Amino acid sequence: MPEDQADRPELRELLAALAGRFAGAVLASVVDEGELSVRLSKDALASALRFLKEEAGFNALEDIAAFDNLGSAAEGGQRFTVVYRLGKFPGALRARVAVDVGEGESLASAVPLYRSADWAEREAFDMFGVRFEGHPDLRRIYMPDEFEGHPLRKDFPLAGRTGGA
Amino acid sequence: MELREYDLNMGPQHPSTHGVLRLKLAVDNEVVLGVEPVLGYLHRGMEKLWESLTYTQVVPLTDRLDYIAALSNNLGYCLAVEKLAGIEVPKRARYVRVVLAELQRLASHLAWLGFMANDIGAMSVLLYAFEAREDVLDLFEEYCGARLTIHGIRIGGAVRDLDTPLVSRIRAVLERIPKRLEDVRALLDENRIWKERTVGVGRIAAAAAIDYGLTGPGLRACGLAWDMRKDIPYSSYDDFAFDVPLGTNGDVYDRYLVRLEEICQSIRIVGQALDGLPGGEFTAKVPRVLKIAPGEVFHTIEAPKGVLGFTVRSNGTDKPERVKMKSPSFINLQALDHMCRGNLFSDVVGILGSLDIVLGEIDK
Amino acid sequence: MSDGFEKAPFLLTKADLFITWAQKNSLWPFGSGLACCAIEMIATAAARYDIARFGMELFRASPRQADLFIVAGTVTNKMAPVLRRLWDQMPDPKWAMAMGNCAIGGGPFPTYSVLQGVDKIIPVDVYVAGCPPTPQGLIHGLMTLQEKIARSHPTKEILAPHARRPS
Amino acid sequence: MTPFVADVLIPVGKIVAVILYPMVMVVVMIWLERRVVALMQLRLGPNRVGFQGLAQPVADAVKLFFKEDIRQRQADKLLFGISPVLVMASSLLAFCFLPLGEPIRIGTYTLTLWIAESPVGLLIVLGLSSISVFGVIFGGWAANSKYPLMGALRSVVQVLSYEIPLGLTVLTVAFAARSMDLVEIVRRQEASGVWYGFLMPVSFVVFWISAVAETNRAPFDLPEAESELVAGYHTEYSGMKFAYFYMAEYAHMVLVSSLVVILFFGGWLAPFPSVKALDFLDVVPGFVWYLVKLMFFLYLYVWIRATFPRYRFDSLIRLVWKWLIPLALVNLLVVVLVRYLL
Repeated sequence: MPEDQADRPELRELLAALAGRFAGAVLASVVDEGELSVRLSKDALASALRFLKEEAGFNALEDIAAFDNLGSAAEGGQRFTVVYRLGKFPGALRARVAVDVGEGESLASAVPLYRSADWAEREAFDMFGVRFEGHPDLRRIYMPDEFEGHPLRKDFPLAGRTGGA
Repeated sequence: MELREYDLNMGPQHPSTHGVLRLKLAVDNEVVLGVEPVLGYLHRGMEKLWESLTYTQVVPLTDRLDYIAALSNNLGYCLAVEKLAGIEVPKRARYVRVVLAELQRLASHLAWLGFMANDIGAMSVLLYAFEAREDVLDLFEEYCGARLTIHGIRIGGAVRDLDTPLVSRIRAVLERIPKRLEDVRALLDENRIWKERTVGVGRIAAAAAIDYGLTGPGLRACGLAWDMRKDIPYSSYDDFAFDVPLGTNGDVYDRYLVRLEEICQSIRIVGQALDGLPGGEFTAKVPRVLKIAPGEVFHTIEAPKGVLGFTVRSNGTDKPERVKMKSPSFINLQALDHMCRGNLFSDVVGILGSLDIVLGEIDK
Repeated sequence: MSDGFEKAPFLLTKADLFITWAQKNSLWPFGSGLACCAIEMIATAAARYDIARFGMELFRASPRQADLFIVAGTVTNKMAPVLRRLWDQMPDPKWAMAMGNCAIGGGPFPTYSVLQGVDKIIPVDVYVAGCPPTPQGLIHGLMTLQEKIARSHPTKEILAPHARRPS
Repeated sequence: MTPFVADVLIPVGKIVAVILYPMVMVVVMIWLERRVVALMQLRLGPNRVGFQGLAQPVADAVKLFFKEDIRQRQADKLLFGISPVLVMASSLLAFCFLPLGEPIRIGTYTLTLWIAESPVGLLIVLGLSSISVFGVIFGGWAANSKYPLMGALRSVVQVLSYEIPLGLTVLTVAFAARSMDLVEIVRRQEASGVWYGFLMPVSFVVFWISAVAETNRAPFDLPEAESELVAGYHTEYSGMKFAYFYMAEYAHMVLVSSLVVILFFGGWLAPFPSVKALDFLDVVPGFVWYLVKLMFFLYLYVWIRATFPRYRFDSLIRLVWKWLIPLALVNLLVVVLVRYLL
């Protein structure tokens, strides 16, 4: 893994611009190993994503990974962390946007910005119960519709509540 | 009596949905108005299972994700864990991994060729492609005893060294495959019926492809040269000279040509890797019980289906706290609805074949 | 099973032999694969291992025309009712084969969404172990199924349909 | 030759022969297709059952005979039952009009190698072969589920639109031979010394393409495209009803191939009738030549199936309306002009 991404300075001033624009919302940000990683508060998510897409040129949303912080050292004290992995093509730059969200709260959906967020958000909802406002069709994607509970939460038993029939 | 469209169900059991995918089609007299894939019929709860296994126990399960390209999943996961744990993989191990990964791409593209041709009606091509693929599977069987769920790449390196008889047999197979490919290309490339079924069908523009998150041959068929092996090289891919085949208008025919060209490039890479095989260890020393300090990593590789990414978060114990897989087929399948609109019902089969999806990877 | 021959009248045993010979040699598998084992099933039907020699290469896409249901892959809870419906749509006499550890007993997936063994929903005749079983293993399973069919007594079922196997 | 033998035994014998002949041809055709397609695809094909797999079709038929015959509740009982019979009967009936060889003279009685010889034999055979379309429509409709219905609709449009070029090309042969009687056509080819296939190659090619499409085979097998419509119009059929559809398809293939042989390649004539030096070929009975040519065309069917991908529905229809029908019309015009100007 080549460590010295030549474009690090570009990420640095991008970071400065981001910190400037969303002063209050950026909780922590660092550039390491050629990846800009930012931790945002919940309500700044939509505008930050719009900024990253339109101005910073991150035109591809590669992945949305949700984490359940139950039991582990919850950084923001919230139950879930949702991480957006953005990619820039051409130039192959990477950005990681992490957002903490509580049990019942919901996030702004990224579908108006990136079409590829559609199913990723449905999967996060199905597996963790994180709701996304503005999602065109937020339903379960893997489990049958009448399934109750969210499997990937830490408190959900591996073999399932009905004993994995 | 007013004409109304009716919805057709290409159910979880259908000869050409490549496994248990269900497509809800809104069809108006064979013209497709909309496609809504229904997933979950092969959801085995992989990510939940991974949280209760140690890092090394997870590797054989990654074989069962994209079961047509098992070695690529192993490579993706092992690279992510090695980056997280800071394990340095020796140069020979990286070369052995490149040889295995590119042979796996060969086998995966040949399986795709067989399935897609069979869906569009040319059933003999399925047999020719599978016969060529059997040669590659024999290599894997000789390498580590398994044909499909190979589990040949482990954390730190590979399971066995490439000894000279195996290397000579690999070279022999690499000579035979282009000849078989000639038969298939002679049968299909300029075939009027084949071109009628594929040219201009399932077209997607470059900008829409990026917006849908399309990766792999599907994206390269639109003319965008995004290949992880070139853009963010891993496992010493930058030591090898190969070019990235590109299409022009992103339809089924271009995806077909791009993948066939990728087969030739993979053969080139394996040849170069075997020529430059350095000496030294084929695997790094990895402690039996691997404990990794808390941290998180996201690492992507160029799997045959597209960009395969693994997010691994560790919590200091020997079990990962969370392993999230970014599956290329899962993202590529979202573009199916966009590609199928306006085409005929029998094109849905061809477009689905050209997307080269595997249900194990979609449903996890 | 051989005791059945003494009691059955001579004509029926000869009819049995002929009918089972026909059923044994023209087993049309049902073309539905679930997961990794399906790829090995197709490889078995492909050129090198070629079950066409036994007359089994006609993978019927519709359950109505299939005799043998090879459950090749992991049966999830969401897929189980569909599988059961496909099994019911198949005309008698029909046989089922659990191919691979997932179909036999859940395989490496003791999770919330996997049915731990397909014999919980359909009666299985032959279990083929392996993950996935090699084509040679599958052909061995098919041959054992052929022997099982050769020993069965279809005339008894035709003459006394109420004595049907509990499906 | 007592009248009893002449009036009873021989006709009964001929009727049994005409029923057995297509059945044997179907069995041979099933075996031939599975073996030849397999050998073209680097595999062996059935060779375990009986000698080199010859008993394979018998095993299939017996197994299908003992299968349970499922008829769903929502199916239309009458049509569901009738359609396989319609498809099968129309094919078998047409075999009565096909002349298989030169009439054999036994003492005073001449044994004609066909059941019926009628001045409009050609018309009857074409009419019968299009009756099987009804079977397909009723079958697809009666099953009352989406895929068979789509298969049936596709089959209707395909068969009807391919009947037009078929009819036109058959007209050219009728003009050339000045009669619709199949026996007369063969005799006329023998008299003129050249087979119509070489005299009018265009009409042979158009006839052959529409014949392949008529029997829903090879690149035109859309109505039963496994990869799209599960199993096309006979998705809901099982057991013996499905066996009827399965055998009727082959019987229809044999029927249409024998039509090609009779109309364009001189039925039971030895090859090169006009070349005097090859007269020694006549020692071989006509029936054998007829079978050899028939086998060639059946082999061609299988060959096409193994190589070509499947047409899409609209390109299939465009092919017939934009290419085959105009070509057939022009060809008919040319033949008529040549016929009457010479």
